[in-house]
Amino acid sequence: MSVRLQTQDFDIGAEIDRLVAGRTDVGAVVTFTGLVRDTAKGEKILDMTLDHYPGMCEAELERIEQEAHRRFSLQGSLIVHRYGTLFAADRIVLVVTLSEHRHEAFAAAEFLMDFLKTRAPFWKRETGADGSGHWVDAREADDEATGRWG
Amino acid sequence: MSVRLQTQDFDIGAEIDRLVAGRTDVGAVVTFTGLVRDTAKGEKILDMTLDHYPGMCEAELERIEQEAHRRFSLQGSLIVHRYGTLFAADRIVLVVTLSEHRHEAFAAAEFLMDFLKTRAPFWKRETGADGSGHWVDAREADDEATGRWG
Amino acid sequence: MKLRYFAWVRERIGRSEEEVEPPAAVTTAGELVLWLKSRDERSDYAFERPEVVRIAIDQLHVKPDARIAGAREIAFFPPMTGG
Amino acid sequence: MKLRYFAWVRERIGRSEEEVEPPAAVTTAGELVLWLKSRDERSDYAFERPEVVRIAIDQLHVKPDARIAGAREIAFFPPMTGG
Repeated sequence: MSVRLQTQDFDIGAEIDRLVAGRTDVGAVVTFTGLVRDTAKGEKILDMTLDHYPGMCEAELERIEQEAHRRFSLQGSLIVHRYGTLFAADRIVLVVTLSEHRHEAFAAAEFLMDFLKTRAPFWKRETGADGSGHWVDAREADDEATGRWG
Repeated sequence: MSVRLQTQDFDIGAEIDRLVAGRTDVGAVVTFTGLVRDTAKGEKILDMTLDHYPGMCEAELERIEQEAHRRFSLQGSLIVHRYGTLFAADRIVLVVTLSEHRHEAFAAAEFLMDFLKTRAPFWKRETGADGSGHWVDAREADDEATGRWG
Repeated sequence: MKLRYFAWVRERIGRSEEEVEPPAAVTTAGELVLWLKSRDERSDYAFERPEVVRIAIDQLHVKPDARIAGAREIAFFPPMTGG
Repeated sequence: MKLRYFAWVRERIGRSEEEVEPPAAVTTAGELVLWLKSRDERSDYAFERPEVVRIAIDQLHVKPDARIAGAREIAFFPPMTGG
Protein backbone atom coordinates (compact mmCIF):
# COMPACT_ATOMS: atom_id res chain seq x y z
CA MET A 1 0.00 0.00 0.00
CA SER A 2 1.32 3.40 -0.88
CA VAL A 3 0.24 6.85 -1.96
CA ARG A 4 2.36 9.47 -3.70
CA LEU A 5 1.65 13.06 -4.74
CA GLN A 6 4.15 14.57 -7.16
CA THR A 7 4.58 17.11 -9.92
CA GLN A 8 6.77 14.87 -12.10
CA ASP A 9 5.55 12.15 -14.48
CA PHE A 10 5.47 8.43 -13.57
CA ASP A 11 6.51 5.26 -15.44
CA ILE A 12 3.66 2.72 -15.38
CA GLY A 13 5.82 -0.30 -16.23
CA ALA A 14 8.44 0.61 -13.61
CA GLU A 15 5.77 1.15 -10.94
CA ILE A 16 4.27 -2.31 -11.64
CA ASP A 17 7.72 -3.92 -11.58
CA ARG A 18 8.48 -2.36 -8.20
CA LEU A 19 5.19 -3.60 -6.73
CA VAL A 20 5.56 -7.16 -8.05
CA ALA A 21 9.35 -7.47 -7.49
CA GLY A 22 10.30 -10.66 -5.64
CA ARG A 23 6.72 -11.98 -5.50
CA THR A 24 5.53 -15.19 -7.15
CA ASP A 25 2.00 -15.26 -5.74
CA VAL A 26 0.46 -12.41 -7.76
CA GLY A 27 -1.91 -13.53 -10.51
CA ALA A 28 -3.53 -10.28 -11.63
CA VAL A 29 -2.34 -6.70 -12.05
CA VAL A 30 -4.82 -3.98 -13.01
CA THR A 31 -3.79 -0.41 -13.75
CA PHE A 32 -5.82 2.70 -14.38
CA THR A 33 -4.15 5.76 -15.87
CA GLY A 34 -5.96 9.06 -16.31
CA LEU A 35 -4.76 11.38 -19.09
CA VAL A 36 -5.39 15.05 -19.86
CA ARG A 37 -7.77 15.44 -22.82
CA ASP A 38 -7.47 18.46 -25.10
CA THR A 39 -11.21 19.15 -25.18
CA ALA A 40 -13.86 19.48 -22.48
CA LYS A 41 -17.55 19.88 -23.35
CA GLY A 42 -16.55 20.64 -26.93
CA GLU A 43 -14.15 23.42 -25.96
CA LYS A 44 -10.41 23.24 -26.71
CA ILE A 45 -8.21 23.18 -23.59
CA LEU A 46 -4.70 24.71 -23.56
CA ASP A 47 -3.63 23.35 -20.19
CA MET A 48 -4.95 22.15 -16.87
CA THR A 49 -3.72 23.01 -13.38
CA LEU A 50 -4.37 20.74 -10.43
CA ASP A 51 -4.80 22.44 -7.09
CA HIS A 52 -4.78 20.23 -4.00
CA TYR A 53 -4.96 20.33 -0.20
CA PRO A 54 -1.50 19.12 0.95
CA GLY A 55 -1.68 16.81 3.92
CA MET A 56 -5.37 16.05 3.67
CA CYS A 57 -4.86 14.73 0.14
CA GLU A 58 -2.36 12.10 1.26
CA ALA A 59 -4.43 11.28 4.37
CA GLU A 60 -7.63 10.86 2.37
CA LEU A 61 -5.96 8.71 -0.32
CA GLU A 62 -4.50 6.51 2.43
CA ARG A 63 -7.96 6.12 3.98
CA ILE A 64 -9.41 5.20 0.57
CA GLU A 65 -6.63 2.68 -0.01
CA GLN A 66 -7.15 1.09 3.42
CA GLU A 67 -10.87 0.79 2.71
CA ALA A 68 -10.06 -0.95 -0.60
CA HIS A 69 -7.84 -3.46 1.23
CA ARG A 70 -10.66 -4.06 3.73
CA ARG A 71 -13.22 -4.71 0.98
CA PHE A 72 -11.15 -6.65 -1.55
CA SER A 73 -8.60 -9.43 -1.43
CA LEU A 74 -5.57 -7.39 -2.47
CA GLN A 75 -1.87 -8.25 -2.40
CA GLY A 76 -0.74 -4.69 -3.03
CA SER A 77 -1.77 -1.31 -4.38
CA LEU A 78 -0.42 2.05 -5.39
CA ILE A 79 -1.92 5.48 -6.00
CA VAL A 80 0.19 8.18 -7.70
CA HIS A 81 -1.42 11.57 -8.38
CA ARG A 82 0.24 14.56 -10.00
CA TYR A 83 -0.46 18.21 -9.26
CA GLY A 84 0.59 21.46 -10.90
CA THR A 85 0.14 22.36 -14.57
CA LEU A 86 -0.33 19.59 -17.13
CA PHE A 87 -0.91 19.53 -20.88
CA ALA A 88 -2.91 17.40 -23.34
CA ALA A 89 -1.99 13.67 -23.20
CA ASP A 90 -0.05 14.11 -19.93
CA ARG A 91 -0.61 11.42 -17.32
CA ILE A 92 -2.55 12.69 -14.27
CA VAL A 93 -3.17 9.70 -12.03
CA LEU A 94 -2.13 6.06 -11.72
CA VAL A 95 -3.85 3.35 -9.70
CA VAL A 96 -2.37 -0.16 -9.56
CA THR A 97 -3.92 -3.17 -7.80
CA LEU A 98 -2.44 -6.65 -7.32
CA SER A 99 -4.49 -9.72 -6.46
CA GLU A 100 -4.49 -13.48 -6.90
CA HIS A 101 -7.56 -13.24 -9.10
CA ARG A 102 -8.66 -10.73 -11.68
CA HIS A 103 -12.12 -9.80 -10.41
CA GLU A 104 -10.74 -8.52 -7.10
CA ALA A 105 -8.03 -6.52 -8.86
CA PHE A 106 -10.54 -4.96 -11.30
CA ALA A 107 -13.12 -4.16 -8.61
CA ALA A 108 -10.53 -2.64 -6.27
CA ALA A 109 -9.05 -0.43 -9.02
CA GLU A 110 -12.50 0.85 -9.96
CA PHE A 111 -13.38 1.40 -6.29
CA LEU A 112 -10.17 3.38 -5.75
CA MET A 113 -10.84 5.60 -8.76
CA ASP A 114 -14.49 6.22 -7.84
CA PHE A 115 -13.57 7.29 -4.30
CA LEU A 116 -10.48 9.22 -5.37
CA LYS A 117 -12.64 11.26 -7.79
CA THR A 118 -15.21 12.26 -5.16
CA ARG A 119 -13.23 12.33 -1.89
CA ALA A 120 -9.61 13.29 -2.58
CA PRO A 121 -9.21 17.08 -2.31
CA PHE A 122 -8.00 17.95 -5.83
CA TRP A 123 -9.46 20.66 -8.06
CA LYS A 124 -8.88 21.11 -11.78
CA ARG A 125 -8.65 24.49 -13.42
CA GLU A 126 -8.61 24.51 -17.22
CA THR A 127 -7.35 27.21 -19.56
CA GLY A 128 -9.53 27.51 -22.65
CA ALA A 129 -8.26 28.36 -26.15
CA ASP A 130 -9.10 32.07 -25.51
CA GLY A 131 -6.82 32.08 -22.46
CA SER A 132 -9.66 32.21 -19.96
CA GLY A 133 -9.39 29.96 -16.92
CA HIS A 134 -12.26 28.16 -15.23
CA TRP A 135 -12.65 25.60 -12.48
CA VAL A 136 -13.95 22.23 -13.68
CA ASP A 137 -17.41 21.33 -12.34
CA ALA A 138 -17.76 18.11 -10.38
CA ARG A 139 -19.63 15.47 -12.37
CA GLU A 140 -22.83 14.04 -10.93
CA ALA A 141 -21.89 10.76 -12.61
CA ASP A 142 -18.89 10.55 -10.28
CA ASP A 143 -21.06 10.89 -7.16
CA GLU A 144 -23.37 8.19 -8.52
CA ALA A 145 -20.38 5.94 -9.20
CA THR A 146 -19.23 6.34 -5.61
CA GLY A 147 -22.76 5.78 -4.30
CA ARG A 148 -23.04 2.32 -5.87
CA TRP A 149 -20.39 0.92 -3.49
CA GLY A 150 -22.81 1.37 -0.56
CA MET B 1 -7.57 -2.79 -32.27
CA SER B 2 -4.94 -5.45 -32.40
CA VAL B 3 -4.14 -8.93 -31.24
CA ARG B 4 -0.70 -10.53 -30.88
CA LEU B 5 0.40 -14.03 -29.93
CA GLN B 6 4.07 -14.38 -29.07
CA THR B 7 6.55 -16.38 -27.03
CA GLN B 8 8.57 -13.33 -25.91
CA ASP B 9 7.74 -11.01 -23.01
CA PHE B 10 5.99 -7.65 -23.47
CA ASP B 11 6.62 -4.16 -22.01
CA ILE B 12 3.38 -2.77 -20.55
CA GLY B 13 4.52 0.87 -20.53
CA ALA B 14 5.78 0.71 -24.11
CA GLU B 15 2.55 -0.94 -25.31
CA ILE B 16 0.45 1.83 -23.71
CA ASP B 17 2.71 4.52 -25.21
CA ARG B 18 2.32 3.01 -28.69
CA LEU B 19 -1.49 2.94 -28.37
CA VAL B 20 -1.79 6.50 -27.07
CA ALA B 21 0.95 8.05 -29.26
CA GLY B 22 -0.20 11.19 -31.06
CA ARG B 23 -3.64 11.19 -29.44
CA THR B 24 -4.96 13.94 -27.18
CA ASP B 25 -8.55 12.68 -26.80
CA VAL B 26 -7.90 9.65 -24.55
CA GLY B 27 -8.95 10.13 -20.92
CA ALA B 28 -8.67 6.63 -19.48
CA VAL B 29 -6.28 3.72 -19.97
CA VAL B 30 -6.95 0.41 -18.21
CA THR B 31 -4.55 -2.53 -18.34
CA PHE B 32 -4.86 -6.08 -17.10
CA THR B 33 -1.76 -8.23 -16.82
CA GLY B 34 -1.93 -11.91 -15.90
CA LEU B 35 1.12 -13.42 -14.17
CA VAL B 36 2.22 -17.01 -13.51
CA ARG B 37 1.75 -17.93 -9.83
CA ASP B 38 4.08 -20.46 -8.23
CA THR B 39 1.30 -22.40 -6.51
CA ALA B 40 -1.99 -23.85 -7.72
CA LYS B 41 -4.48 -25.42 -5.31
CA GLY B 42 -1.78 -25.48 -2.63
CA GLU B 43 0.69 -27.35 -4.85
CA LYS B 44 4.05 -25.84 -5.86
CA ILE B 45 4.40 -25.28 -9.62
CA LEU B 46 7.79 -25.51 -11.40
CA ASP B 47 6.66 -24.16 -14.75
CA MET B 48 3.65 -23.75 -17.00
CA THR B 49 3.35 -24.44 -20.71
CA LEU B 50 0.68 -22.77 -22.82
CA ASP B 51 -0.62 -24.80 -25.73
CA HIS B 52 -2.76 -23.00 -28.30
CA TYR B 53 -4.61 -23.45 -31.57
CA PRO B 54 -2.71 -21.24 -34.04
CA GLY B 55 -5.00 -19.40 -36.43
CA MET B 56 -8.18 -19.95 -34.45
CA CYS B 57 -6.62 -18.23 -31.43
CA GLU B 58 -5.97 -15.01 -33.33
CA ALA B 59 -9.36 -15.20 -35.07
CA GLU B 60 -11.22 -15.75 -31.80
CA LEU B 61 -9.36 -12.94 -30.00
CA GLU B 62 -10.17 -10.61 -32.90
CA ARG B 63 -13.85 -11.56 -32.67
CA ILE B 64 -13.80 -10.91 -28.90
CA GLU B 65 -12.11 -7.55 -29.45
CA GLN B 66 -14.65 -6.54 -32.12
CA GLU B 67 -17.47 -7.46 -29.74
CA ALA B 68 -15.89 -5.28 -27.03
CA HIS B 69 -15.77 -2.33 -29.45
CA ARG B 70 -19.44 -2.95 -30.32
CA ARG B 71 -20.50 -2.98 -26.66
CA PHE B 72 -18.30 -0.24 -25.20
CA SER B 73 -17.22 3.23 -26.25
CA LEU B 74 -13.55 2.45 -26.90
CA GLN B 75 -10.83 4.51 -28.58
CA GLY B 76 -8.40 1.62 -28.83
CA SER B 77 -7.48 -1.78 -27.47
CA LEU B 78 -4.76 -4.39 -27.49
CA ILE B 79 -4.53 -8.05 -26.54
CA VAL B 80 -1.11 -9.71 -26.23
CA HIS B 81 -0.97 -13.38 -25.18
CA ARG B 82 2.15 -15.46 -24.76
CA TYR B 83 2.48 -19.20 -25.43
CA GLY B 84 5.21 -21.74 -24.73
CA THR B 85 6.83 -22.41 -21.37
CA LEU B 86 6.67 -19.75 -18.63
CA PHE B 87 7.88 -19.58 -15.04
CA ALA B 88 6.66 -18.05 -11.77
CA ALA B 89 6.06 -14.27 -11.99
CA ASP B 90 6.30 -14.30 -15.79
CA ARG B 91 3.73 -12.20 -17.62
CA ILE B 92 1.17 -14.30 -19.55
CA VAL B 93 -1.38 -11.92 -21.00
CA LEU B 94 -1.91 -8.18 -21.43
CA VAL B 95 -5.16 -6.40 -22.20
CA VAL B 96 -5.22 -2.63 -22.71
CA THR B 97 -8.31 -0.49 -23.30
CA LEU B 98 -8.52 3.23 -24.10
CA SER B 99 -11.63 5.33 -23.66
CA GLU B 100 -12.72 8.90 -22.95
CA HIS B 101 -14.14 7.80 -19.59
CA ARG B 102 -13.00 5.31 -17.01
CA HIS B 103 -16.11 3.15 -16.65
CA GLU B 104 -16.07 2.15 -20.31
CA ALA B 105 -12.34 1.33 -20.17
CA PHE B 106 -12.75 -0.77 -17.01
CA ALA B 107 -15.83 -2.63 -18.27
CA ALA B 108 -14.25 -3.37 -21.64
CA ALA B 109 -11.03 -4.70 -20.09
CA GLU B 110 -12.99 -7.00 -17.79
CA PHE B 111 -15.21 -8.12 -20.68
CA LEU B 112 -12.14 -8.92 -22.82
CA MET B 113 -10.55 -10.97 -20.02
CA ASP B 114 -13.77 -12.89 -19.23
CA PHE B 115 -14.26 -13.87 -22.86
CA LEU B 116 -10.58 -14.53 -23.50
CA LYS B 117 -10.55 -16.96 -20.55
CA THR B 118 -13.51 -19.00 -21.80
CA ARG B 119 -13.37 -18.67 -25.61
CA ALA B 120 -9.75 -18.27 -26.74
CA PRO B 121 -8.25 -21.71 -27.48
CA PHE B 122 -5.35 -21.81 -25.00
CA TRP B 123 -4.61 -24.66 -22.60
CA LYS B 124 -2.27 -24.56 -19.62
CA ARG B 125 -0.16 -27.52 -18.56
CA GLU B 126 1.60 -27.20 -15.20
CA THR B 127 4.65 -29.10 -13.96
CA GLY B 128 4.36 -29.89 -10.25
CA ALA B 129 7.28 -29.94 -7.80
CA ASP B 130 7.59 -33.73 -8.31
CA GLY B 131 8.07 -33.22 -12.05
CA SER B 132 4.63 -34.54 -12.99
CA GLY B 133 2.70 -32.61 -15.60
CA HIS B 134 -1.04 -32.05 -15.65
CA TRP B 135 -3.49 -30.01 -17.66
CA VAL B 136 -5.18 -27.22 -15.72
CA ASP B 137 -8.93 -27.68 -15.26
CA ALA B 138 -11.22 -24.95 -16.54
CA ARG B 139 -12.77 -22.96 -13.68
CA GLU B 140 -16.54 -22.84 -13.40
CA ALA B 141 -16.13 -19.30 -12.03
CA ASP B 142 -14.80 -18.27 -15.45
CA ASP B 143 -17.89 -19.58 -17.23
CA GLU B 144 -20.09 -17.74 -14.75
CA ALA B 145 -18.08 -14.56 -15.29
CA THR B 146 -18.63 -14.84 -19.04
CA GLY B 147 -22.32 -15.63 -18.53
CA ARG B 148 -23.03 -12.38 -16.72
CA TRP B 149 -22.41 -10.34 -19.91
CA GLY B 150 -25.61 -11.87 -21.42
CA MET C 1 -8.60 28.38 14.74
CA LYS C 2 -7.11 28.35 11.26
CA LEU C 3 -9.38 28.50 8.22
CA ARG C 4 -8.16 27.33 4.81
CA TYR C 5 -9.77 27.92 1.42
CA PHE C 6 -9.20 26.10 -1.87
CA ALA C 7 -10.01 26.50 -5.58
CA TRP C 8 -12.83 29.00 -6.33
CA VAL C 9 -13.70 29.38 -2.63
CA ARG C 10 -10.16 30.73 -2.15
CA GLU C 11 -10.43 33.00 -5.21
CA ARG C 12 -13.77 34.45 -4.08
CA ILE C 13 -12.61 35.08 -0.51
CA GLY C 14 -9.31 36.48 -1.78
CA ARG C 15 -7.00 34.65 0.61
CA SER C 16 -5.87 31.05 1.13
CA GLU C 17 -5.94 31.01 4.92
CA GLU C 18 -6.65 33.10 8.00
CA GLU C 19 -6.89 32.84 11.79
CA VAL C 20 -10.36 33.51 13.24
CA GLU C 21 -11.97 33.53 16.68
CA PRO C 22 -15.68 33.10 16.16
CA PRO C 23 -18.05 33.99 19.05
CA ALA C 24 -19.03 31.20 21.45
CA ALA C 25 -22.51 30.98 19.90
CA VAL C 26 -20.91 29.55 16.71
CA THR C 27 -20.72 25.83 17.54
CA THR C 28 -21.02 23.99 14.19
CA ALA C 29 -19.27 24.21 10.80
CA GLY C 30 -22.57 25.39 9.27
CA GLU C 31 -22.88 28.17 11.84
CA LEU C 32 -19.29 29.15 11.10
CA VAL C 33 -20.22 29.56 7.42
CA LEU C 34 -23.16 31.85 8.36
CA TRP C 35 -20.88 33.89 10.61
CA LEU C 36 -18.28 34.24 7.82
CA LYS C 37 -21.01 35.31 5.35
CA SER C 38 -22.17 38.05 7.75
CA ARG C 39 -18.60 39.32 8.06
CA ASP C 40 -17.91 40.75 4.58
CA GLU C 41 -19.10 40.75 0.98
CA ARG C 42 -16.37 38.50 -0.40
CA SER C 43 -17.10 35.78 2.15
CA ASP C 44 -20.82 36.19 1.49
CA TYR C 45 -20.11 35.63 -2.24
CA ALA C 46 -17.84 32.62 -1.58
CA PHE C 47 -20.65 30.95 0.41
CA GLU C 48 -23.40 32.22 -1.91
CA ARG C 49 -24.73 28.65 -2.09
CA PRO C 50 -23.43 27.14 1.15
CA GLU C 51 -24.79 23.69 0.21
CA VAL C 52 -22.19 23.26 -2.57
CA VAL C 53 -19.17 24.11 -0.39
CA ARG C 54 -17.49 21.09 1.23
CA ILE C 55 -16.01 21.25 4.71
CA ALA C 56 -13.09 19.41 6.35
CA ILE C 57 -12.18 19.67 10.03
CA ASP C 58 -8.58 18.71 10.77
CA GLN C 59 -8.33 17.12 7.30
CA LEU C 60 -11.43 14.93 7.63
CA HIS C 61 -14.59 15.46 5.56
CA VAL C 62 -17.51 16.59 7.75
CA LYS C 63 -21.14 17.65 7.36
CA PRO C 64 -22.28 21.21 8.27
CA ASP C 65 -23.66 19.98 11.60
CA ALA C 66 -20.16 18.93 12.77
CA ARG C 67 -19.01 20.59 16.02
CA ILE C 68 -16.02 22.91 15.66
CA ALA C 69 -14.94 22.92 19.32
CA GLY C 70 -11.25 21.96 19.55
CA ALA C 71 -10.69 22.13 15.77
CA ARG C 72 -7.21 23.28 14.76
CA GLU C 73 -7.89 23.69 11.03
CA ILE C 74 -11.17 24.03 9.16
CA ALA C 75 -11.08 23.96 5.35
CA PHE C 76 -13.72 25.05 2.80
CA PHE C 77 -13.61 23.98 -0.83
CA PRO C 78 -15.73 23.08 -3.88
CA PRO C 79 -16.68 19.49 -4.77
CA MET C 80 -13.51 17.62 -5.74
CA THR C 81 -12.49 17.12 -9.37
CA GLY C 82 -9.29 15.07 -9.18
CA GLY C 83 -8.41 11.84 -10.97
CA MET D 1 -11.65 -33.45 -43.87
CA LYS D 2 -8.85 -32.66 -41.48
CA LEU D 3 -9.28 -33.32 -37.77
CA ARG D 4 -7.13 -31.53 -35.19
CA TYR D 5 -6.70 -32.33 -31.49
CA PHE D 6 -5.35 -30.16 -28.66
CA ALA D 7 -4.19 -30.52 -25.05
CA TRP D 8 -5.31 -33.75 -23.35
CA VAL D 9 -7.57 -34.72 -26.24
CA ARG D 10 -4.43 -34.82 -28.42
CA GLU D 11 -2.47 -36.78 -25.80
CA ARG D 12 -5.22 -39.36 -25.39
CA ILE D 13 -5.69 -39.84 -29.13
CA GLY D 14 -1.91 -39.90 -29.63
CA ARG D 15 -1.75 -37.58 -32.63
CA SER D 16 -2.27 -33.88 -33.30
CA GLU D 17 -4.08 -34.21 -36.62
CA GLU D 18 -5.35 -36.65 -39.21
CA GLU D 19 -7.36 -36.82 -42.43
CA VAL D 20 -10.64 -38.75 -42.21
CA GLU D 21 -13.52 -39.60 -44.54
CA PRO D 22 -16.50 -40.42 -42.35
CA PRO D 23 -19.44 -42.31 -43.91
CA ALA D 24 -22.31 -40.25 -45.35
CA ALA D 25 -24.52 -41.13 -42.36
CA VAL D 26 -22.28 -38.98 -40.15
CA THR D 27 -23.76 -35.49 -40.63
CA THR D 28 -23.11 -33.60 -37.36
CA ALA D 29 -20.06 -32.93 -35.15
CA GLY D 30 -21.67 -35.05 -32.41
CA GLU D 31 -22.12 -37.97 -34.79
CA LEU D 32 -18.52 -37.58 -35.86
CA VAL D 33 -17.45 -37.98 -32.21
CA LEU D 34 -19.50 -41.22 -31.92
CA TRP D 35 -17.97 -42.53 -35.14
CA LEU D 36 -14.43 -41.73 -33.87
CA LYS D 37 -15.17 -43.43 -30.54
CA SER D 38 -16.29 -46.60 -32.36
CA ARG D 39 -13.07 -46.60 -34.39
CA ASP D 40 -10.41 -47.42 -31.76
CA GLU D 41 -9.76 -47.51 -28.02
CA ARG D 42 -7.66 -44.34 -27.82
CA SER D 43 -10.36 -42.26 -29.51
CA ASP D 44 -12.96 -43.88 -27.28
CA TYR D 45 -10.86 -42.82 -24.26
CA ALA D 46 -10.35 -39.26 -25.58
CA PHE D 47 -14.12 -38.86 -25.93
CA GLU D 48 -14.91 -40.80 -22.75
CA ARG D 49 -17.14 -37.89 -21.65
CA PRO D 50 -18.06 -36.29 -24.99
CA GLU D 51 -19.92 -33.45 -23.22
CA VAL D 52 -16.67 -31.93 -21.92
CA VAL D 53 -14.90 -31.88 -25.29
CA ARG D 54 -15.29 -28.60 -27.21
CA ILE D 55 -15.61 -28.53 -30.98
CA ALA D 56 -14.59 -25.96 -33.59
CA ILE D 57 -15.42 -26.17 -37.29
CA ASP D 58 -13.14 -24.10 -39.50
CA GLN D 59 -11.91 -22.26 -36.38
CA LEU D 60 -15.35 -21.29 -35.09
CA HIS D 61 -16.79 -22.70 -31.85
CA VAL D 62 -19.82 -24.95 -32.58
CA LYS D 63 -22.26 -27.17 -30.68
CA PRO D 64 -22.39 -30.95 -31.28
CA ASP D 65 -25.46 -30.56 -33.50
CA ALA D 66 -23.49 -28.45 -36.03
CA ARG D 67 -23.47 -29.87 -39.58
CA ILE D 68 -20.08 -30.96 -40.83
CA ALA D 69 -20.84 -30.90 -44.56
CA GLY D 70 -18.25 -28.75 -46.35
CA ALA D 71 -15.99 -28.44 -43.27
CA ARG D 72 -12.28 -28.24 -44.06
CA GLU D 73 -10.99 -28.55 -40.50
CA ILE D 74 -12.70 -29.84 -37.37
CA ALA D 75 -10.91 -29.44 -34.01
CA PHE D 76 -11.54 -31.13 -30.67
CA PHE D 77 -10.17 -29.79 -27.39
CA PRO D 78 -10.82 -29.44 -23.64
CA PRO D 79 -12.43 -26.32 -22.11
CA MET D 80 -10.04 -23.39 -22.54
CA THR D 81 -7.70 -22.28 -19.75
CA GLY D 82 -5.86 -19.29 -21.21
CA GLY D 83 -5.41 -15.84 -19.76
